[in-house]
Amino acid sequence: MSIATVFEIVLAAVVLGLGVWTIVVPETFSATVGFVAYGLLVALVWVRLDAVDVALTEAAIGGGLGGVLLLGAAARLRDADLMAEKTPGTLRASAAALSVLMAAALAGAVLVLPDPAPTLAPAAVAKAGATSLSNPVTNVLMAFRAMDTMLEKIVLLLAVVGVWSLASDFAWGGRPGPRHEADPRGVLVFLARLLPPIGIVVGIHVLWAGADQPGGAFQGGAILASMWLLAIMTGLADTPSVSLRWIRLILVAGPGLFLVVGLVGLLFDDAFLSYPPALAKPLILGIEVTMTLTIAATLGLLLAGAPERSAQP
Amino acid sequence: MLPPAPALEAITTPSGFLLVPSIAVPLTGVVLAFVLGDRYVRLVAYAIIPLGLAIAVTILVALRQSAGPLVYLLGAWPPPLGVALRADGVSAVMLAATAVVICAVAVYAHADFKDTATRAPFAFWILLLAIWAALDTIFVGGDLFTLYVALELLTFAAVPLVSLEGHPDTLRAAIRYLLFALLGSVLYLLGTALLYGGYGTLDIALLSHRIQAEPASFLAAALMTAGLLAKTALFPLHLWLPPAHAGAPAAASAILSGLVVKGSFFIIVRLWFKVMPALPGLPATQLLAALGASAIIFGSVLALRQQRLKLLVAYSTVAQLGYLFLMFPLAFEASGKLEDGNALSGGLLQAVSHATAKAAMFMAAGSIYARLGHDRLTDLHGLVRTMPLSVLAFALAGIALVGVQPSGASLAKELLLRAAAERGQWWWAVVLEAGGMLTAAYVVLVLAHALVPTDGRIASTGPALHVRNIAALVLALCSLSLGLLPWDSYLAVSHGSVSGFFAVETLTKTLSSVLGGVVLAILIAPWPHPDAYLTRWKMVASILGLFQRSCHRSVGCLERANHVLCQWPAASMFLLILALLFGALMVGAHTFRPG
Amino acid sequence: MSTVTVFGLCAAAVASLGLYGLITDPRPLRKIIAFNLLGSGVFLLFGVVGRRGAAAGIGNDPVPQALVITGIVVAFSATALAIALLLRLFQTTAFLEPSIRAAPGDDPDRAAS
Amino acid sequence: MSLARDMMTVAAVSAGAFFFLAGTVGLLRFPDTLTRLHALTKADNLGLGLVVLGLLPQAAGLRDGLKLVGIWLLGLLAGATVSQLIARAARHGQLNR
Repeated sequence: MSIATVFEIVLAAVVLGLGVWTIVVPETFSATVGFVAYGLLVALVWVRLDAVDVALTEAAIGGGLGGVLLLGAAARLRDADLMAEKTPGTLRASAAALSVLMAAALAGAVLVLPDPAPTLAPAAVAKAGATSLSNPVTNVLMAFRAMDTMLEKIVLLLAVVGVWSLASDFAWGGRPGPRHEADPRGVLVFLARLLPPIGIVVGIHVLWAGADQPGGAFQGGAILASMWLLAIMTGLADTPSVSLRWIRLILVAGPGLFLVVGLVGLLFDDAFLSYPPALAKPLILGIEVTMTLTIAATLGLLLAGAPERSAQP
Repeated sequence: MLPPAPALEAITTPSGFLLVPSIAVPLTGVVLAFVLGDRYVRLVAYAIIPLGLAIAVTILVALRQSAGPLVYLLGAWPPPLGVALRADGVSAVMLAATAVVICAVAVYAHADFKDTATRAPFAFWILLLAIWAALDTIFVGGDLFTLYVALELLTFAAVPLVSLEGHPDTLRAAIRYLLFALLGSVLYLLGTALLYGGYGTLDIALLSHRIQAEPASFLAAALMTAGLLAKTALFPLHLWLPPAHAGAPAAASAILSGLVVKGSFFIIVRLWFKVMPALPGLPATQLLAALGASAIIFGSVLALRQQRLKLLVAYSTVAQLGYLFLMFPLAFEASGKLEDGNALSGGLLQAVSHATAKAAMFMAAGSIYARLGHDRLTDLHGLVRTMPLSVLAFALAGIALVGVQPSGASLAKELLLRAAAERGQWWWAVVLEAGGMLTAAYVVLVLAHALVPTDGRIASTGPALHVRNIAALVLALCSLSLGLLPWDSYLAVSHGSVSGFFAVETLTKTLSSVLGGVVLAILIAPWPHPDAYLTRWKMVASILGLFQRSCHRSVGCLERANHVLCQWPAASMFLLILALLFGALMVGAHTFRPG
Repeated sequence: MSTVTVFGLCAAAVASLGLYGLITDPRPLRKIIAFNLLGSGVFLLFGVVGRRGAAAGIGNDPVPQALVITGIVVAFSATALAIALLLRLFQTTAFLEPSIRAAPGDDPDRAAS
Repeated sequence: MSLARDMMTVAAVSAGAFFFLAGTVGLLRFPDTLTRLHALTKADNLGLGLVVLGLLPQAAGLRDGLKLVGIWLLGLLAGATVSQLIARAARHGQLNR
């Protein structure tokens, strides 16, 4: 057994252990902390699986922003836990038995998958010339399966609509989430002044690198969103009220541009969502830049929550 | 060696481009409505909806003139790397039905969701358009992962509609709906991962050529089916449906009950008939239909026991969804495959006629609620004098659901009965007839309450809106006349054998199911009921009372069982059990195949 | 044991852990966390499938990678929507039943120790 | 030359790993929030610094090296901020024990 395999087994065991802890620990707050740690380690697993793009996404969105979301909810819901009754032991035992059965079936099915495995990697590499981007994952996301990516942007937009629809009637059109205040001379405010310039540069770099190396709109957008959130949480910035035209424009810019480019392709080129080879790279990068902005704003607003305060302070 | 895919599937057909706007136009509406915001959302919706209807009609026409299905390769990338859109007759019918129901709902919702700067209209119109886009993607999507994203789009659009009123009860219903739907879609996604691992593609046409009877594909089929059943709320996975559909505003309920549950149902049909017709085997189809039969019994009986009209209609949806699954064993050919034929056409017709009729029912119920400020069944006496049009719309929709000629349901029933006779599976014919009787029972129950004369007039709190009633009426009439349409260019329907209208035989059949329904309604429903009118025949009343008591006892058992099934742990465990059961049955059918 | 086997087993186990939590835990927030765990297991399975399909100089088939990235974003949106619903429910019911209070000692630091 | 580089890497990364281990043990074993923080920040900053130091000779070029140093600095910044916040919360008695 090589050192790499031993490392992988240890990593898998720790990941599993954290997963178990997340499920069984009685306090919800601890479970969220466990989940964040789990998310960071899973990002390592993705690196071991040679999927660095996914590792970045998992770390930024799965573990990072998802963790912030869960932690915030756990803090606000702290007393709600007390209302729940415990599931009876027999039910838990049978659920455990079923889950184990399911795990066995899944593991069995994965282990007997055919060899050599079918793959689209050669096809994706062969067609990469059409877009002149050399990151195959970006190619799949932006060209070959652009439809899924566009629909998923609409999913994000609908999540925003869904979250906003939970506002109480008097707060409609107001600012999402509570107003945060922090000691202006405190260390958090210091961080919030120091970090965003760096974070924004890193976010843009990750977006830009996405054309040829791991990275892209999601990962860059998540970093930008976290910078914005830092400013919001320290009170340096406030969430914009949801009735503002510009914030709505930013939120739909990504899917909107995608749709427009798609329709232009339908009218003047081969097909919906096709790019003329000469313009493919600038077009895709243009969509990606817009999408990064949209993703950053969407993720930030999803974390901020439903409108709670009227627009005037 | 894998057999090559047929050449026809891999190129864009001449009118294939029509499939793009069927998705892109509602999506454009979503984006525009979001940007323009509060004051213009309804305007945007009213601009988009006729356009969408026109596209659906154009697709119907184009498909009639085209030799095979319409195919469109997105970005001109052929599968497996790219994603294709495909529309056959079945898709076209569903597209058109969706467009019609959305139009009617939009007219109905005109007054409820006015252009004012409040959140409800903003959310409602955007979500309506989003549901439309998601459904159209499901109907024409040719790739299992695109279908997954579309399913999630559908869920994300449907859940906020449930909680639009913002009461704690509706919020609870929405959370439960969201979590159960997410569980379902994760299982579906798990299935797609296994399929990709096995065959290197998620394209439906390519998969259908490559798929083999292997452990991974069995498990994938079982997981995906179970997950989709959870989203369709087939018994015993219906825990989320009644509170969600009864709690939403009426216009939203019409969409949720009429259309949204059909999305996941349609993917099951695609999966079983298109992707893996040879995989399920007869036992699995029988299990599916058995669940459907239980849904009919539980849903109908519980509908009869409800005190509120909207809950009654919601439980009726549980029952009618069961109806949709009776076609699976009937479509199982001697070749060991599920094949297009009378059974599939019957099932889809059922889906379409339920979509229209149920939407109309919810609209009528919503009008009643809006006018009276409540929907307690026992306080609806004399309603027919106050709101004749709403009661008429409800009655027509009910008649269409029961399957009175020439409704779509009657044609569907006819086709299914014929398939049952061909296959020699008489027991499903019995279920079909009993189902009609049970449907008749709760329709009669509501109508009886509405028609009972009272001394006092019903106090109405809300305004009377004729537009609403007309929308509901049109939809109900639509459902009632579906049997007259020329289906044969889209579905496999052989017209000649459909018996003529108003023949003595069909009349007696209809009459007998309605009479049976009346008896069931008297026996099962908890109303303080026409006993009063029977005092002249004391003997009859006492015998009736005897039957009634024994009926109530068994119904009580049913209700308790339902209560247990509607607990979260029980329902989610049933989901897993069903997945494992489907897997085992499929494996068993292939292991012990004769010869 | 190869990378694929180790992480394939890990993915199956994580997914079923998520299933167990989602079924048995009565607290909605814990259900949401369990759902995230379940989703993460499914994504890992995709990753394993992609890793098996390493070819043409790419260590992991790009198509499953792209699917997972889309899936992660969808799962995040689902979490956000579910939590917003939950917070709103908590607000409305807390308003109705002011008697619900935090118990002493229910505290993050104690929880972490 | 490359042997010397590898040896430096092994030595520095091992030392870094040791500090991480010590910090983690401290986190688990120390009695209260402040001592735990003490164990964590000291060990983590030093541990991360040593790991980065060990990786520097392996970096492909100046840009990669600068990125590594950047990671260390960002780690320091985040660690320092968070421990400040936790310590302040502990002093104000928002955390018990």
